[in-house]
Amino acid sequence: MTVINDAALLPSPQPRCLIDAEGQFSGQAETMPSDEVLLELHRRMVLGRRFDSQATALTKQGRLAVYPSSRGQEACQVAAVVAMAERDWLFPTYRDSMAMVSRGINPVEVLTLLRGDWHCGYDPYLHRTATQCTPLATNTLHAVGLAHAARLAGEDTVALVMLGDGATSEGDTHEALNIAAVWQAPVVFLVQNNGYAISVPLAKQTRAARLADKGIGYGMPGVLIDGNDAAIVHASVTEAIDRARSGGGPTLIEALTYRIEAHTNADDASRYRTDAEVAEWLARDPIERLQKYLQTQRFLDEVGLVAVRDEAEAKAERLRSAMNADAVTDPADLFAHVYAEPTRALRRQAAFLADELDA
Amino acid sequence: MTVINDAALLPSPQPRCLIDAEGQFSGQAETMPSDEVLLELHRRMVLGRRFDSQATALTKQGRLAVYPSSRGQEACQVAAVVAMAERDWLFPTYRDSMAMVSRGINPVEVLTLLRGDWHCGYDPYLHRTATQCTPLATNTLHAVGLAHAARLAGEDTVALVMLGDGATSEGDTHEALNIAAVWQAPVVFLVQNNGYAISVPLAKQTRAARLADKGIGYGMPGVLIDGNDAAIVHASVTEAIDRARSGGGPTLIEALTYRIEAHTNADDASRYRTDAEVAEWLARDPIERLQKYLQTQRFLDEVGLVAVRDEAEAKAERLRSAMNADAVTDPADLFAHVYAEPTRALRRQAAFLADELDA
Amino acid sequence: MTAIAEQTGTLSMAAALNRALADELRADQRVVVYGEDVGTLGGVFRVTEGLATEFGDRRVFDSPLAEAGIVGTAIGMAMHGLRPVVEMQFDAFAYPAFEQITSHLAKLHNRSRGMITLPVVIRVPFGGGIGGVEHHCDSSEAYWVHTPGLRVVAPGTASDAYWMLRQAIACDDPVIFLEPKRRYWAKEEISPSSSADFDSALIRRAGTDVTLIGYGAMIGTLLEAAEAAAAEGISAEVIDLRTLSPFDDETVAGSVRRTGRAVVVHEASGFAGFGAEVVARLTEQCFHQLQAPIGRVTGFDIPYPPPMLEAHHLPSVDRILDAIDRLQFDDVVALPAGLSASGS
Amino acid sequence: MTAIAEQTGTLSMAAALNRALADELRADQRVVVYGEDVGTLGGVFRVTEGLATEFGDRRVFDSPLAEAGIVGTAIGMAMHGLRPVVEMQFDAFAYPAFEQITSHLAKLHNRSRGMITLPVVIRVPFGGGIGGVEHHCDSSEAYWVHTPGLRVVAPGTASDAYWMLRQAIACDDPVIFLEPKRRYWAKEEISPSSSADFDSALIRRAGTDVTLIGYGAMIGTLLEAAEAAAAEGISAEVIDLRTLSPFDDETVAGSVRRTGRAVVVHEASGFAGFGAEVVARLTEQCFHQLQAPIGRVTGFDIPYPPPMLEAHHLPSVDRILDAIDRLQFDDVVALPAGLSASGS
Ligand SMILES: Cc1ncc(C[n+]2csc(CCOP(=O)(O)OP(=O)(O)O)c2C)c(N)n1
Ligand SMILES: Cc1ncc(C[n+]2csc(CCOP(=O)(O)OP(=O)(O)O)c2C)c(N)n1
Ligand SMILES: [Mg+2]
Ligand SMILES: [Mg+2]
Repeated sequence: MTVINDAALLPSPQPRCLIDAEGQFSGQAETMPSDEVLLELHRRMVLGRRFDSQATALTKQGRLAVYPSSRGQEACQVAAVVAMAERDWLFPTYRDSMAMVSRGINPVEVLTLLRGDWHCGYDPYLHRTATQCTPLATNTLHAVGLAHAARLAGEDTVALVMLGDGATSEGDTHEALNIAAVWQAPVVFLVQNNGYAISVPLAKQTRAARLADKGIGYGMPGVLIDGNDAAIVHASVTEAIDRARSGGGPTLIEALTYRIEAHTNADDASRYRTDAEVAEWLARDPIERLQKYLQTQRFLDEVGLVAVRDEAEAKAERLRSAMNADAVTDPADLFAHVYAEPTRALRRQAAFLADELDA
Repeated sequence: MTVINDAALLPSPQPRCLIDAEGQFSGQAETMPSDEVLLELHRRMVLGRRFDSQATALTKQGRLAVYPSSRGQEACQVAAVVAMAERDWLFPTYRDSMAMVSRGINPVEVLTLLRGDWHCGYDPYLHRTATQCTPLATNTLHAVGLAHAARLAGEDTVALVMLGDGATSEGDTHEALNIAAVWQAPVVFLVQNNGYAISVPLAKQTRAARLADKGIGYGMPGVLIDGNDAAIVHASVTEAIDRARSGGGPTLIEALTYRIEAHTNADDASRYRTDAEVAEWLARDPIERLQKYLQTQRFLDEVGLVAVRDEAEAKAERLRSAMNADAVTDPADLFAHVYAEPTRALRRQAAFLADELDA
Repeated sequence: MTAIAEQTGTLSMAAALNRALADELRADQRVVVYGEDVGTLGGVFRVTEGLATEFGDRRVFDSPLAEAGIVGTAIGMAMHGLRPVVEMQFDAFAYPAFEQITSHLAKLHNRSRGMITLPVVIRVPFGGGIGGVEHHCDSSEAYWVHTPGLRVVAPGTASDAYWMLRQAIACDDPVIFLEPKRRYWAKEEISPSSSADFDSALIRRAGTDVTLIGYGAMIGTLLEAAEAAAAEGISAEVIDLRTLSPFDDETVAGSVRRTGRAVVVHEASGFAGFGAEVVARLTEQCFHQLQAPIGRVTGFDIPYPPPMLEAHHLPSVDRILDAIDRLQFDDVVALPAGLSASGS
Repeated sequence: MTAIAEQTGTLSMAAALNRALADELRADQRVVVYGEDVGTLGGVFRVTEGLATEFGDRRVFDSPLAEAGIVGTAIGMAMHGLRPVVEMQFDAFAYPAFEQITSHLAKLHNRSRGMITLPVVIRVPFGGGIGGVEHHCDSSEAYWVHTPGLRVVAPGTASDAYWMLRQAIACDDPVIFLEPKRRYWAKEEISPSSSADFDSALIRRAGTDVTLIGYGAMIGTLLEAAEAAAAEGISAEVIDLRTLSPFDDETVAGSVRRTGRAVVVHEASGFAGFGAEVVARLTEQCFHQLQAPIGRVTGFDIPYPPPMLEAHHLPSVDRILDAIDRLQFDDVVALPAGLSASGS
């Protein structure tokens, strides 16, 4: 076991940041992503937010069983995905629809779980994206196992797993961080600390000054960043992925952000937080700030902006019409894939249901 | 939530120590326990070790189903108990027999679980000592709950829970540390890091430079001590208990020690560790070093030493004869306390067995 | 344990549970209520609404997000004399607490020769039928009933929800309290006193030809089925088990001995589900009065379906009627191998 | 899958399992073996002895002490094409992994519409009879069999242990592989090929009057009981289930239809134990051939007893014979209410 320089594992006391809420550059130039990347981050965040508002609208129209919006968390979800290579694996939660859309998964397939026609709408292998995880923190262990297996196979694949601040309280998160560190598995743990677990604020979730302080206890670097700054998210995730890829082991990243909407459409956020608090965070909007920066730097002009917005509208329109068509479901799916080969009992049960439906 | 000064939560890079392996004083005078306490620690360690060797002998004679020796860990087990007040609660594991004997529990009752006549031989409330815990790390949560309840009741009771280095890898330990910190529960987590979880060395258990580094991630002080120095164990546990009692919240203490015997009588330690390693640790013997110190300080003379050894022999003799009498068991106990009131089904089952035994 | 005036009148099951918690918090200082989102929010189903405000955050509070932690700390609190009532937000989210529940909560009273008593109530919103996505609609009772030391109960009406929750909190045994989610909003009359003691099943409708046995959300379905059967000239007795463990043999076997026929119904998968125990013990006890093998109408042996398909999975009035029809009222023929009501 | 020469001959069950792991590690590069103490130590029961040395610590290794972690990472490894064989050191220590097993390992293949396949084998030394202290002797099969998506198997002989473990590793479904601890050291002949396919129960002894049904460590007890029954003039057929889920209705119901009588035996508590499902489905399938209610001989409905008392808990030859006697061979009388073989 190589000796570890402890100090290096502690996060910066203040969140690392490259572009502040005013859209001003603030940080070290060398870690700044390229202009192309910044433009792409902006574009995908605009697309992501439009997708998100469309999904919320569809919920109101009863087209989705439930939708956990991630409005406000665009920087985390988009920049993390942009920093990943195609061969890397993403382990998202129910909250991470924007990340998945940004990963290139068909928006309708992203919403399948939430529309309720099946538990997963896409091919995890096609997009190297695991099924959306609902049992909190459980996917952290899957990410560690997959990353370790990839390493054993001699691949340089990295797994990035997303989890929330609340999920860090679960035992599985602890076991995943510990095992990843012991095995030096190529995993990046990205905690989107949006301040709440449904109604429970961070102060009731942890006593630690920062969640990234947990890294040192596993012998892994803990990194604290401004989760509404797409530039620093991209830079830190890239850094962590590079380290993991080159055999440097896992990293714990805590990204400070905020969920602008309620936990889901079924939740009433006014019961546990103030409008003033929401307003504060609206002022730190991840898209606004990057846009300001790109405009002052003259990387983005009105034409470019309009183009992005039009693209977002067009995609939202396609999603709307796709989702307005009723989902096609097949009761036979219930029995298929419970086992690799349906058992006799399941074949009988499938036949029983088929008869019932014919009758 | 009061702001936390992070640095203060990190342990010293080197284990704190008051009396080194050569029996020399090394540390800050002000934290040194009184001479009386040191003498008592020495006495109880001698008694504890003799109890332990007696239990091992009884196992060889088939009087115990299994025995996990804690020889070598006397300083941790005895000093922690001496530092506790009577009103405090101890949450031991299967490994902590010496701590329990030191707590005043009848040695025969301590061994009931391991002899196999019942799961617990003593009254937990009489000694404010929970049942010996076998499912690793699960007792950490019980300690947090009990301590929090005591605090809610306005008592100043503190709970001290013992766990091993291996148990720190379990999710329950994480949840207990986190909840204790959030609730500021009066709990002391004493990790007896004896270097192994059965055959698995610490390096395969954690990547952290020290287990005490986990404290900061919960916003709780992490303390690293020489677990073979009864003086520092007493001093640090006293400090942690005082902090907890006065509302200062929980503490994580990592005590570096070593298990001289195999994991249990059923284990063959030669499969996973060298005699040289054992010899190294024998040279850091917790009793030897304190004895040397007390003798050079003239607190302990030959007479006192002989007195302690005689007491130990006498107690061992009593234990031997008590354990040589066959245990009395009653099959009716099987049904007695499954529920507060036996159910009809259990009464039928008890009757069924009674009939069978009469037949 | 007496009801206070306002308890009479109609309440939704969620409101009845809320009332029961309030009454116990008021009646017994040792009661504490905690879990995820039960404090400020009042629970995702609003069952704990207003309790934190009324009783303060030392008695009703939000815990960190850790189910093993919630149950494990409840064990410690109970060791110190409190009577914790904790919530697992949905069935499947009780699974992280499985070790604490089976190895400690269920066994510690026995392991300590009765010296430690753990009056802990674990509230679990259970079952489906609400269009919930995966992991939100499990029926986990089979896991708990097989664990000695636990009491497992499931109210089927708002009135039972009120009275049984109070009985559960007053009980010195650990209780898994299964709340049928889809009944949360159904308004019903709350009776001024408990319909039965905590250990008893209840005959919800008297009948002579067949005994329909269920619990929780199935009670409504069974009563509908009995109504429909009556129209077909079959008199069905409906038994609400209320307590799954311990099991009320007297009431249930008594009914089956009279009717000679029975159908057991639950949402959970049939294979090794609780219905198997009901069939097995009733067959042992009533074999010579049985005119036909006891039928089972259960969920299929599959993971709980997505919202759009769950209707196919859940026991329906029609399936229950079909199961009754298969009870050989006309003439005696053997069932084809391995074809029970659910085809399991 | 073919046996290599040395496999024939007598081996203890532990050695047979060790051989099976070695042969699969050799035959399939995708197989990895890990868990607590399985590497350097070779497992507390020595089942993995020598494997780390032979196959290297990239394929056979010690994991940190975390059962949810072991199963959770196995799921991830399987997603990447490996075939992990993990060990839970004792039954009760699989409970921390309960959520990973029920919510993911069992369901992910279905949830992903078959796109994710999880060929994970979880080895669990199960049952008692070895004088183990609390938590070391549980029989947890009832928890697993009720979970759709899992296969649950339990060999009763060293030869089946060898062949079934190889079949389990080759199987694309997740398998809970229950190893009867107390048979670990019994030496038996390893047959040169598997006695039956992975989905089948086996008639261990042919008989005509009654069918004795069991699995794991009970097989030895059942064969003894059959021998003793023969002395009393009763011809007992002994069925070794081998696979608990899926269940082999054809073999078992076939036997019971012939004999008209049956006794199901397991160590686990009777209430809602696996025996209940066996009784229920056999009664459904063989009702009109049954001469008496199917008996159950099981552990009592109590936490597993301490070593000095476990003998009272475990099914014995005498209890099985008594249960056979209660099957009304002479004349037909009803059982007193709620009195099954174990009195449960
Ligand atoms: C094991 C488990 N327990 C409880 C829940 C119910 N639940 C769903 S989301 C949620 C809050 C999660 O908060 P956080 O981890 O911060 O993620 P966020 O929703 O804020 O993105 C809870 C308690 C769950 N899904 N899984
Ligand atoms: C949940 C759980 N998993 C596995 C075991 C089996 N087991 C008993 S002791 C032990 C090693 C514990 O090591 P450590 O925590 O360092 O304590 P030590 O024995 O060294 O005192 C293991 C794996 C257990 N008792 N509980
Ligand atoms: Mg959150
Ligand atoms: Mg250790």
